[in-house]
Amino acid sequence: MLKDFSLSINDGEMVTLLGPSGSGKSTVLKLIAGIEQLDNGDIRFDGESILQTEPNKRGAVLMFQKSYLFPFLNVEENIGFGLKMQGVAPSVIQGEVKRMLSLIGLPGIEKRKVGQLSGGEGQRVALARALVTQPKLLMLDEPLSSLDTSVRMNLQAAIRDIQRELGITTIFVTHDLSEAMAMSDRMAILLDGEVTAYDKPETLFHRPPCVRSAKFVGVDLFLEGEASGGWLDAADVGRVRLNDESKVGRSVFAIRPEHIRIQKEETENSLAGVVQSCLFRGEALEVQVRLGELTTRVRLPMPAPMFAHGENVFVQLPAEYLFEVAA
Amino acid sequence: MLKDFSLSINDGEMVTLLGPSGSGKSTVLKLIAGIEQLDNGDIRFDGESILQTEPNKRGAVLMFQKSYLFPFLNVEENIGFGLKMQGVAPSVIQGEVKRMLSLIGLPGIEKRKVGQLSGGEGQRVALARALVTQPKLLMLDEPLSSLDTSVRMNLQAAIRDIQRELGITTIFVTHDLSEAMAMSDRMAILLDGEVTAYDKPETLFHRPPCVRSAKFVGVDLFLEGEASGGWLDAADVGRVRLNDESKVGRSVFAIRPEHIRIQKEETENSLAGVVQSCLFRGEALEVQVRLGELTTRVRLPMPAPMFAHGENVFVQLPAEYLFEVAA
Amino acid sequence: MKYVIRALLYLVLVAPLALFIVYSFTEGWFFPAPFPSEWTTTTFQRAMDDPRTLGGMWQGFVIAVIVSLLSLILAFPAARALGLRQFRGRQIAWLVLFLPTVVPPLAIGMGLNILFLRVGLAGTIMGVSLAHLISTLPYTVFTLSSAFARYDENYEHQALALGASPAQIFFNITLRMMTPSLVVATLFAFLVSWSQYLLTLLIGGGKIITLPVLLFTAASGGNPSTIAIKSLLFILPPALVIAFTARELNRHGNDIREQY
Amino acid sequence: MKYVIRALLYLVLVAPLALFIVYSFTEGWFFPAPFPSEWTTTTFQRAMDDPRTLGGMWQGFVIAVIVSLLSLILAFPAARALGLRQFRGRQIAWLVLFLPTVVPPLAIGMGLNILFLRVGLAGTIMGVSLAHLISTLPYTVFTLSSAFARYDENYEHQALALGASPAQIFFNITLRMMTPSLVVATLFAFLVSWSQYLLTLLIGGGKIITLPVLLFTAASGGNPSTIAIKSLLFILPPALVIAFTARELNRHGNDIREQY
Repeated sequence: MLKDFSLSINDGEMVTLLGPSGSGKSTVLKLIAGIEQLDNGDIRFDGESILQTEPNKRGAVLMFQKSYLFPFLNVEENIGFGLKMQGVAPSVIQGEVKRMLSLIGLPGIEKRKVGQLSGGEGQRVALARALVTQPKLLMLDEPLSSLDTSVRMNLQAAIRDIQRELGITTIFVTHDLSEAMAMSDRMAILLDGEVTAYDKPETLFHRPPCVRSAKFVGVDLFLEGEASGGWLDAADVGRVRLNDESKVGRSVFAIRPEHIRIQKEETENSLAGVVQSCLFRGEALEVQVRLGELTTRVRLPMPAPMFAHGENVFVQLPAEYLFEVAA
Repeated sequence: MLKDFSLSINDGEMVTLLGPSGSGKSTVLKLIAGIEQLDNGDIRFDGESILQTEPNKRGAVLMFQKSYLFPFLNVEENIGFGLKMQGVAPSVIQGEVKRMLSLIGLPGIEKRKVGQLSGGEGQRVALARALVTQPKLLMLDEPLSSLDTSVRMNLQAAIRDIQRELGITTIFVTHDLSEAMAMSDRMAILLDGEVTAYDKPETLFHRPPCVRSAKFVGVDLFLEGEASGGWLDAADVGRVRLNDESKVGRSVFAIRPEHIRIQKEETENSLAGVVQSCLFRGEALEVQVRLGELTTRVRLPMPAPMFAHGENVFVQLPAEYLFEVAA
Repeated sequence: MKYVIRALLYLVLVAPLALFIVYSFTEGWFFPAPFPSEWTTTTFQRAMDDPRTLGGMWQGFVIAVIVSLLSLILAFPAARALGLRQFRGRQIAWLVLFLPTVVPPLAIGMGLNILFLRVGLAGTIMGVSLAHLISTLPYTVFTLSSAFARYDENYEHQALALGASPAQIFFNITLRMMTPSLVVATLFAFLVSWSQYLLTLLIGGGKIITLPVLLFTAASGGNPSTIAIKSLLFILPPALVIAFTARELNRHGNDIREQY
Repeated sequence: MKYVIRALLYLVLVAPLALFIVYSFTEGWFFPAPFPSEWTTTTFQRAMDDPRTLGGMWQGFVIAVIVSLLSLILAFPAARALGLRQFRGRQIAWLVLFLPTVVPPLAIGMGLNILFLRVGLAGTIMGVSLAHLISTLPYTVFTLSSAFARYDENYEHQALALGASPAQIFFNITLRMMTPSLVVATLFAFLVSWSQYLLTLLIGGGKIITLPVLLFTAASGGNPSTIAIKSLLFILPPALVIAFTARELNRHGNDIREQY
């Protein structure tokens, strides 16, 4: 499943693995947790391989989309489970559980039954249960995917805060770009078992290094052609001015949909196109425009005029927003 | 489940039912399709009640999140199923299937097995199967929820185009605000079995009529207080200037998170607050600010400076963006 | 390792059959001798000439076919209700259904016999078939209802919305979707009926003689060759039926696997 | 309507029991008479005085307990593999497991008897118990494996990541999660063993006498009171066990419902 996977994470850092379903994100976590076995390769904590360490001694805890709280234990017993298994004294456990419950913002629910918790509360308790054992590594496998939007957004902020406060090294797995950007110090894009990009969210969002990564962060328009003297000869659509005058040779340039403009008249770097569809998206208007052989999405900030299907327009690509990507 | 539900849809219109899980959205569709029975109330097509019509004669087709293509039939047999059941001649069916396949943009896959289709293709074929019987009403129950983002966005545009082209009356059910806004002529917000708002997407997004609807379209800040002479005395946060000078008495005003500004110095309509968290969301920066007892989300367009946890700021609420909502 | 397990399994399946075959065509193979001293078909001939042997096979087959058909007809709606619907008394329904596998068939058989004597069903093929239903229904209902528990009614809802009538839905969708489980359920019903000894003896009252009844009589007699021949005749049809449906079972491997 | 069905079900369950009780304590109740002419405890007394009656119950009970324990121990790992894992030969494993319910116990019993005579297990409680396993294992494996098919291993993975050792996981998580199914499986094993007639007779060879064996002998005799008393003694323990676990079954109603 995983092909060419290599990732190093700094101490106390929060890293997101972002990828579509089936890209192998969860497999990475299961390999680290020891639930699945590595065929070849190595996993190291602080430079030392953990492959020979028994899974329950690795100090890497896992949290899933479902909370997997033990249904026959109450909240306190669930959170204290890890400590109890390690033989910690009940009085110490009690104190730790109390501390954890106030950390996750749910003080006083020690005796609550697991079935009485809402989805969001369940995930908070599961987080407390994971953190109470003071693991070296926290791994979160789409922990918010089954929650409603508002609960989800609150928990995103809460998890980020707790992670920063405890300074715990964390791997967060998600398929949601917005969630990944909000949750990470660094973000790795995982496509077909391969890390195609690994950098700060801001960098990956605005300057993805390759076409595949760019597509995944929402870039839609790629111009391929011969560059020379500050111009790109894109076979499909025509000549486009570039900011970088030194660039020479075959290359691919891209632009984010929210940096593209639509206008009625031809100007520099404007390409003739036909509107395919025009969808209202609240904060933005999303217009599909066909440019010769290509089709691109354009996001116009609201307020913006609606465009009719089949309308002839010019699509303007500001030179300062065009960036190069590896093919 | 449904409490006070009443909705009228014009001929050829596309209406979205938007609501969180468990709000009763799917129940509406099942009642119309005759899969579930109505306790009391009525369902009328063109003014005539269909409650006495047998479910298979109602001319209302349904499409689900899963394609439910019959696994023992190929693509052609699946699309032709409805016509075959009605006794249409095989040669006619063949022609209709061909026409439908080109309509959904997948010509020539007649003999393909259902298991060989991708998720998006499966939904397109399911759409063709529904449309081939020329139903009076097309009902789509979260048909895109299990698809990856890019496929999903393409299909949104495709469904909208096909619906406009055929002029078929359509009810679309979703929990996703962005999808609902893109897909509908009018949009009904369904909360706890009740329609809390029913209007054009642009109107509902910018001027939701009541607090519950406003919360669902992403509004986070509600100021409640006594209005008089163009000012609102909000108990929680202080005095705020209003555009509407005629408003008098107890009222609630709201503002969308992307219309709020954050600044360092106090100005008119600015409230002192403390930054709780600051998350990067790609096109925008999402800042949680505590204002006395209230907490609000602020969306700042990028590029924007990051704010530190605990930073003291002033939150500015431009008077022109404050709008009144029913409590 | 996998091959070893597989080989062992085949050995377990094939070895007794081979032993029965050897015993059937030999005479005087006693313990310390490593190989049978003499091969012969006379015992086999004698067994086949006995009209009770073929008659028993025929009666057992007829009964098993009747039982299979009745089981399917009765089990299908019951399994659908148990697998798909949530209703009060569902657990009681399961309990009643499973009672026959748990309460001794001996007690049931004696009770039924009294009843059937009154209504004139004792000693008839129909009576024995009805009694067999008690043992086969739990299997068929169980098999079909676990398939129905995974059955998605939305396929039927789709067909309904597309204009199919209830009858069209039943034949075009429901039966097609349930085919693999129906095959397995029929197999179970047939084999359980074919192997029934106690109920056949009690209800048949000596008038309905099937192979298991003959086999039990032979077992008391003690001639190993006779026992072996009757066992062979007894085991061959189930083995053939299993082999015949194995392809079907394998083809629908995934469905079956999900079912259990 | 629901109440009618419910009343009918109880009638079906209770009526035979009542009939057995009446027959047990009367003498000379023959067909046309609407009520028994005479109530007596002498037949009951006589049956209880017969040492074979109590001895049969005790032996049957001991065997059923041994069989239940062995069934659980053997079925648990097998059910886990069958319910949770996908492996080649899985269908063959199911087939072998289900063979005993399909291939006649008669044939199996005779084969086992020959084997057990050689190794000295014939006519012993252990021998009979091992033979009973053939009938109980399919039930216990089936019950447990359908629970395992719905079992989510991530509960164990959670415990593992939280630092629990494999043994701690087994006792604190696995067993706790499986409790309802283990109760049902034990119940099945106990009852199937308690009701076994054919294998007990074949392997016991007249030395191991359990109630079903006595009941069958009595059935040949024909005194309705004796039959009724033995039937009563035979049916009461299963009835009590079912009643005793009914509460448990009901409490875990949802788990059980999901299971089937």
